[in-house]
Amino acid sequence: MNRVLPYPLLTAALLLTWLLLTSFSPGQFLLGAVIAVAASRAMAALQPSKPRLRRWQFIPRLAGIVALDILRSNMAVASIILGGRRRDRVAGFVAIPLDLRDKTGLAVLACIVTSTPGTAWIEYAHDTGVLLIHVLDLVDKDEWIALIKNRYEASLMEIFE
Amino acid sequence: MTHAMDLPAWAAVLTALLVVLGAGLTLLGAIGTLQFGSFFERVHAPTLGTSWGTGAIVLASIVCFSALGLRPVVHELLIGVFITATTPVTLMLLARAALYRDRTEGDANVPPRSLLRSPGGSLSRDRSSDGPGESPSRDPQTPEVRPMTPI
Amino acid sequence: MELYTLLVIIALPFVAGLASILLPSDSRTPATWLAGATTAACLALTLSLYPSVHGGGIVRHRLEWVPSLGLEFTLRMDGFAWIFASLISGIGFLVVLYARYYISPEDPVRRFYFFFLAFTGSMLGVVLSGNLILLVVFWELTSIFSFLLIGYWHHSQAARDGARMALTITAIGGLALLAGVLVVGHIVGSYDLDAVLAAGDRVRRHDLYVPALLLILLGTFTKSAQFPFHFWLPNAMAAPTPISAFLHSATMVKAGVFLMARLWPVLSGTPEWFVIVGLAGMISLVLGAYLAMFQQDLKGLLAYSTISHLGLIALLLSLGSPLGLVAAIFHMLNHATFKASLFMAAGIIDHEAGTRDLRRLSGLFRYMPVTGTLAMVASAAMAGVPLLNGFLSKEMFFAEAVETHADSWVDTIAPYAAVLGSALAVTYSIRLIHSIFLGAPPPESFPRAPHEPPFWMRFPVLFLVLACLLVGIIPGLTIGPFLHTAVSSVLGDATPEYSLVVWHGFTLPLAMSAVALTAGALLYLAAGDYLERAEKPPLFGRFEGQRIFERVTVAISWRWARLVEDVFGTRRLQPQMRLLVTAAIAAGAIPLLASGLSFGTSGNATLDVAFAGLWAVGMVCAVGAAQQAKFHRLAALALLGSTGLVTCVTFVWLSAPDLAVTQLVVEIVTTVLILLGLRWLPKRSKALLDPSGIFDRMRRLRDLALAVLAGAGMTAISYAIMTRTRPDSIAGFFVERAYSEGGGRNVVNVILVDFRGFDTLGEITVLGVVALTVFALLRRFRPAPDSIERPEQQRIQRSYDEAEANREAGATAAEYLYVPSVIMQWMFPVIIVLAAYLLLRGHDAPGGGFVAGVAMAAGFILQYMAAGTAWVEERLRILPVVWIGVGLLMAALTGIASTLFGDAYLTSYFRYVELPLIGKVPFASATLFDLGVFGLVVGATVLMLIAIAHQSTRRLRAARLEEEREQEERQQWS
Amino acid sequence: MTANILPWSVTAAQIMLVAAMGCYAYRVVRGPRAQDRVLCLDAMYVSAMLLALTVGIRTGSQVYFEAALILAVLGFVSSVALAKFLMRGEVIE
Amino acid sequence: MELTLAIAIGVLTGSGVWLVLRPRTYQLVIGLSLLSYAVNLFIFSMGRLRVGAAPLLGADGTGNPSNYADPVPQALVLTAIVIGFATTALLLVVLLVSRGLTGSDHVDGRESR
Amino acid sequence: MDWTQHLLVVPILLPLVTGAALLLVDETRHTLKATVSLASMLLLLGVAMKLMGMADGAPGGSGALSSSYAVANWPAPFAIVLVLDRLSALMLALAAVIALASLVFSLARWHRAGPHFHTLFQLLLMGLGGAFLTGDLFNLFVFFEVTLAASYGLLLHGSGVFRVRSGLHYISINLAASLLFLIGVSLIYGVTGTLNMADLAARLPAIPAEDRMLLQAGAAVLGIAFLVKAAMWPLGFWLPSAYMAAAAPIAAIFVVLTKVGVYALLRLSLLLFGSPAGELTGFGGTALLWGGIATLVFATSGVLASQAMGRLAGYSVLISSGTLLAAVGMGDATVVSGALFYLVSSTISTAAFFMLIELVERAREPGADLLAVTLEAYGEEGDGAKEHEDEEVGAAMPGALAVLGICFGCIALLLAGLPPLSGFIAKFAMLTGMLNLDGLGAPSEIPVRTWLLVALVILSGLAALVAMMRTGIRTFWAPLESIVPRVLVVEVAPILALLALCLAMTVGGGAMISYTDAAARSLHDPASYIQGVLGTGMTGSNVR
Ligand code: NA
Ligand code: NA
Repeated sequence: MNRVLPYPLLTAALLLTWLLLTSFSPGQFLLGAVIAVAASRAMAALQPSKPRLRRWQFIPRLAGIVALDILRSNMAVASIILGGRRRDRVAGFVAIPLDLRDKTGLAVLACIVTSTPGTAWIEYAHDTGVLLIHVLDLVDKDEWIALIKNRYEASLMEIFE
Repeated sequence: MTHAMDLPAWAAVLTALLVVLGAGLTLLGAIGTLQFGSFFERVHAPTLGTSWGTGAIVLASIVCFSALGLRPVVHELLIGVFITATTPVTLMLLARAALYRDRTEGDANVPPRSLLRSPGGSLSRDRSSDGPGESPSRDPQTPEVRPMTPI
Repeated sequence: MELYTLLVIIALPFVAGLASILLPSDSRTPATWLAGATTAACLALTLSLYPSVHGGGIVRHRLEWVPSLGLEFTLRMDGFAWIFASLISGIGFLVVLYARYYISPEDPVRRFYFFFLAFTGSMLGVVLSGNLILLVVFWELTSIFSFLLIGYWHHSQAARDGARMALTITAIGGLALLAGVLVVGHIVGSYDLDAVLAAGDRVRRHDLYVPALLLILLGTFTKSAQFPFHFWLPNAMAAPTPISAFLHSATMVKAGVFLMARLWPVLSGTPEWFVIVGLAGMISLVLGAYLAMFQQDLKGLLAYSTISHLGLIALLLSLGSPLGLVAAIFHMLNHATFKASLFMAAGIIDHEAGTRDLRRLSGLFRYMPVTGTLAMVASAAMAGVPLLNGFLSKEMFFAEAVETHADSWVDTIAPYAAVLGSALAVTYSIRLIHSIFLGAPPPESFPRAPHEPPFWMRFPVLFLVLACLLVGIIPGLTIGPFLHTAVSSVLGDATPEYSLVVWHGFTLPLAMSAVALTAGALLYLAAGDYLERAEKPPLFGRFEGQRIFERVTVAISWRWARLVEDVFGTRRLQPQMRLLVTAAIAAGAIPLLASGLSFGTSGNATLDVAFAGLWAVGMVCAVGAAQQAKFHRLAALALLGSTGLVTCVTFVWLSAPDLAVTQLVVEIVTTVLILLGLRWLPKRSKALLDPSGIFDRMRRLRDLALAVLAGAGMTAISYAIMTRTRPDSIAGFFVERAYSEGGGRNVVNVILVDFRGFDTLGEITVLGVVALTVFALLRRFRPAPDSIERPEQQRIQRSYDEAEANREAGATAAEYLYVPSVIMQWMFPVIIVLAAYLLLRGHDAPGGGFVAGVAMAAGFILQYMAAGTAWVEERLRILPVVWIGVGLLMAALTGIASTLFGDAYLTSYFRYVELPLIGKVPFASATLFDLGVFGLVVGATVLMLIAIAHQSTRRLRAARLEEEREQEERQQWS
Repeated sequence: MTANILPWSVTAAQIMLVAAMGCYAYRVVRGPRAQDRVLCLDAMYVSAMLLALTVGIRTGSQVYFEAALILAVLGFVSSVALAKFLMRGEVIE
Repeated sequence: MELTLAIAIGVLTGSGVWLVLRPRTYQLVIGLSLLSYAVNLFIFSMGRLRVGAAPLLGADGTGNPSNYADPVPQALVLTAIVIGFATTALLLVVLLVSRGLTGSDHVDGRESR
Repeated sequence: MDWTQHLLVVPILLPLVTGAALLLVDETRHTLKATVSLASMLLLLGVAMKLMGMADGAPGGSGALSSSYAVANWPAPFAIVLVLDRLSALMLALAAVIALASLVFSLARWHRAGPHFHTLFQLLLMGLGGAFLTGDLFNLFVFFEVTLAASYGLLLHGSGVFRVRSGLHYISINLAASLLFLIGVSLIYGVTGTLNMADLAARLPAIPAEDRMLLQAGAAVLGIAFLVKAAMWPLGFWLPSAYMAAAAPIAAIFVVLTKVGVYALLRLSLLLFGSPAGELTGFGGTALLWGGIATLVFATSGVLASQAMGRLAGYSVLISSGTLLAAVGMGDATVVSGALFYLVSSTISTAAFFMLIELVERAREPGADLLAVTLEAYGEEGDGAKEHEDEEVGAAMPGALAVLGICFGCIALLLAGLPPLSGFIAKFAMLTGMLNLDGLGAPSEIPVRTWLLVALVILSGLAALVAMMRTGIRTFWAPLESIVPRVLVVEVAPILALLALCLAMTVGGGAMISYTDAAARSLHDPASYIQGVLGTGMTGSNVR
């Protein structure tokens, strides 16, 4: 199984992509399956670190949280831009020591941080596990550390580790 | 725009709202890039467009075509997914490059390398040092214009 | 039988010449036999035709060559041609006999006889041509083979120079002759000699007569070494003496006067002919004789004498009187006889005494009395002494010179010039005899001990001298009938009464002869010693033709040519680009300005604000790119990308989704490509920052003006088209049949893979070829010294790693890419699926093989960027060249399949296939074609990108080797 | 009113998106940092993608979906290359 | 719309022409790329401009040609894009090799004067 | 469908398939690659000859078109059609002959000088075949590009500073020219709505007056693109350097490339602006004539000013171009017939020249050129040298050098247009045509420009002779210590074969001229071409 379907979840996702792109018909299912298997085997050739998805049922919850957070941040940043330089706003860097080590988890965290307006992923040292982010409107750095660690890192560690 | 007639009113209104919302957010982000004084601030601005700016317009498209075709059309979601997945790559690399450049030039406003090497280090404030008045010589193409101070 | 005789006469020398090349290299005797037999055969064949030409008959042989152009291989022998053919082959035979003893065994004999025989054949061709173009062909051949003969001893600078000069002059003449003949052909409407000879009146009355005359005379004068083209002839004396004897007596130079006589009925008799030919002849006559007196080289003396005698013949021809022509032809024969014998005698002297220098030769008579006697007789003939043939023709010459032919000053001075020239001829003839044979032997001995040559070497001289005597004494019995045949063949009914006898009574010509003889002898008595010592002729000493010729040729063919090349040409790219742009603007503008451009009214007149804004952005980016490209390469690249993006949106906007996607993927790959190259470009240097002077600013202004003009032109034209109504176009056909007959809903894609699949086949070939070229070029790439070093960023980032003890090299780089590379790798399968989607949907939706291929390639590139070349290539073996080959074959062979069914190449098949479970599936053979496209594009794009990317690793390898070597050296020295 | 709301709003959205592109273009032209240029180029790709989607809505046609999809999936490749060039001085090592 | 595009074509052409007359190889590459855009748009414009009329046939596959944008210029532009891409790549590599061999990025391989 | 019909596509497909298949053969298997390549080339030559026979045997006399072939089986004005007539068959055969010679020559060493030589070479031929056969304007562009792309690769084959530098110029200029090509073609499409040449010609007379200047502008811009390829002054300065830089067999096949530009000009100017074109008749002819004259003047100077043999050969190509352009510009069937003969003859001889140059220069030291030419041209040799040289009388010439010398001499005659080789017939045919536009014997006024052209054609030959003589004497006669060149049979044989062909063209001049006469006459009869493409053949019958 492992040699034929090295990444079953990936294959499924790709097949879903294919079906979304074309149509949900038996023919497309067959064709999409063939292509998805081929693509995952190509991926296997590259041998990236295999993610261990332990509890994928947490994913929708995280997604919902993130979507809402992003929406809130959107408004916040929009108001900053609309407000111009009237309000005294301080931007700054925050260093966050992370416990998450899974590469894929980190990548997802990067997506979350980046997609959230107002925070930017700047630098991550994988030997020490320290993440440097830039915050547009920095009031309290500990609040940010707590936000990242409790709200996202914890969920991600549940999913990936 | 012949098809606009075919659209149910609720869908038309919803689509219109979403489209304007997405475009507005994107425009705001773009204005942000003009407004913000430093690169690290400017990094934040386009994410308005890549997050809900994209999201709203993708939703608008889904609503519009689903209503037109009378069956759910959701493949636009893929666009949202891929935008979310790919945007960070560029931003991470750019931020890293900017950080590296500032550090080599001895800019005190960016945290030093040592910060990450020792967990729980201090952080510094960004005082918008690189405003638009700066010379364009900070492109890596002209390193000889500004002498390097290797660490 | 008689017909083929002419052909054999011409062909035999060429065939024999080629045969002589095939002989073994040491075959002097066989080659001589071959050449001798050939010339003898030619002579015999010619003689055998005498009965046919005797009574004014003409032998013709006509072969078709290029009939539509009036070029026929027509051979034509009349009396005149007959006598010349006899002369050529007869003297040719004697020269072969002579050369047998003259040419040394060390010389390349085969080459000698090949050139000689070919030259003989060409010369026979000149006299036997019945078509003027054919005559020109043989004429040029004589130039070429005489060039080779003169340059026979090519290790000698003199031979090379002489040959070069002879060919240059005679080739100029030959080409002029060609032009002249073309004009004559235009006038007459035929190049056939008979037709031309019959059209004399028409030619002379024609507006183009003078140009034709000038051109033809340019040809004959150069060939016959007439003033002012005489100077090549003395330089041609670097040829072996048998060659000189042949070229300068009976052949080469005679071709010129032969042709003047041949065309005499057509061209002569006009004032132009009289003045030009007469003047040139007269000057050549006197000047040649004058210069001959002062020569210290025996062959030089004979050469100038030849010029003089040719001048005499030309003067005779110029007169336009039939008797003049008779005299001219007669003197041609006489001159050939005595001059050939004199050249051969000169060769014997040179051969036996080892020198030809008149100052070093003296008293030779006692060593070689027989040769001496013969030379004396021949000289006497040359001087025009009675009882020798030269006397007879000279008498005729005097007789004609005193006649009045045209009332002009040339006519008036002709007799005086004639006497003067003859007197000088007497002087140099006496000098020749006296200086060589008489007096005491020189104090220092000759280079070789002189003695009589072998009998057979002397025989040709003897034979010719006897001929001089016989003709001189009994002309009527010897040459008379033949001369008459020749003359009457030229003149026809106009042949005059003339008598060939030694004694005409006391006449004015006799008196002139006497005066010339006496004056010449007295002149020698008075100035003989001076002549012996003179370094250069006085008066005309500085008039050195050779020097002038060299100067002129260097000026025209070298300095002027270089000047023209420099002024009107360039080897720099910028001016070429500027010219190209200017030409294009002019080409587009001239028709528009000439007729006035009008705009139409069709099209969407409303202003779309968003679209206008989009292009405001696009134009800012384009101008920005233009402005930044010099100093901010990366900025320019980003701006170029932005412009491309705007273009891409435009395609979306204006109903061209296929273009949009294609533009987009190409845009992406191009950006990566240029970025890959950016690393190897030099740092910008301060020195280039500012355009320095006013000229630079002017130049920039001019370029700006060109740019604005080009832009304005494109705007005007495109606007004019866009506002016009669409013409009835071929597009409708495609839209109507794309689905019903092509099996695809995406009309553009159906056009690409079916309707115009041939274009696509070519287009992907271009891509494949370019990829292969890039690959080949980069295999030999070596970076400039200043880009071998690692980029600055990498050096600094490495220094971080080196600063910390427990960090290995490259850790910082790895850290930077730690998270981004994860996402980049996860995108790989996604891109594969996307590529598959684009490929398979292409026939019905935007996409297709090309886009899919580039997308796939982008996926590969992403992996290279994420993890580096080595890492990827450890895991993926891509083999791009195989992809290219297979893709191309697939695309090509899909099309070939249809030919097996009898249909045209690339005919596509399309049907729905009913599959269980799946249902109706469209199947078009064009999809297979598109698959080929896909394969090729993946291969080509990856090959190009990877080839450039590989340079970095090669550079690293090279740098490492360099470091190691340096270290070794350091160790060695320490 | 509802019949017109969609055309008008889509037109307005397009104008806004184009204005956004204009802002980004300003940064691509002026910098000041090379990073700014690349950042804004990347943002322009997204805006262009959104523009493609609005064209699709405006014309009621799905045929522009592929263009938007490719922009979304591959648009980042060139910006990544530019960013990596800035970071490492070389795109592929 | 027509005027906008016409002016855009002109500006792209002008920028491109300006660059191809410059002495640096890099300017040449960028210039030729800009010219390619200009020419592609020009070819495209020869089919006249249509909004919302992409030449993709409906489900039944029949079409009235007047309802669709002219597909022929689009096909031509596609070919031109591909060929332009190939030749740009080639020119780029040649200029790299030239730079490597001559040490200069001048179009003549050496600085003028 | 008659199988011979398929032969029309073979000159394109055969090289394509061979080239693609050779990519799958390992680079180290030189012999296999060479064998396949050579076999394919022989086959191609055979097909080209057969096509020439088919074209010449066309029914219905001079004007009729041999055959056309609708690729992908779509009817003529809509899809791409291949058209065979005497001209295209002649060009194909010429290309095949030169290609075969070059290929054989390259087998001595060049085909191993870089990767994928045979593929590039085959694909170049594919491009040439397509360019000569296609009847579609845009398809012509595509095949031009195939040809050019392959030529870029081949020009750079073997790399090196000079090659790369002149390659950069060559590529840049041709890229710019390709853009002009596109502008021209699309503009023509925008006005007329068609790309098929015959259809275009048929539609031209009906173009409304207010659109005519746009069409003219398009045609003129297109013409500029062709003129760049044909290297007309002042658009052809890239040529001498590029051809000089290319490896010998490459330069030889490149000689055909300039003729593609001439071919396109000839084909299109006579088809589109021939007699039935109404207001547009004769468009551009004057420009071609004067451009050709300017090219001739410049190239003549260039030939004289050249020191290196390669550059001399390059300028000879320019002379040939200038002559042909001017002849095309005269627009007369007799002149064009002569020009076609000249085209073949000059192409063969220059190609042979390029190959010979390598063999000759192999034996010479670098720098000898410069020294010798300055010395001899300025007559500055010392007398001492003269004396010394005189003693070396009669040294035997080594056999190889003699063969090379003979070849050189023949080429000099060909370039100069001197008898007995075909160069003379070619020039004579052109000149006699120019002077007798209405046929030999028909009285006609000869304008000054014709005289000028006649003079230039003759003088350019003289210049070639002078330059060749200077070079030849320096190379073969001057007693510089020359090493006996090491020459292989595969290198000399193609040169000799090409020269033999020239000799054959002299002897068989009549047959050849009657072929070119017929070709020229049919070029001047566009109506039959149009009818042949649009009206008859397999195109009409096979519409699905
Ligand atoms: Na963010
Ligand atoms: Na003496």
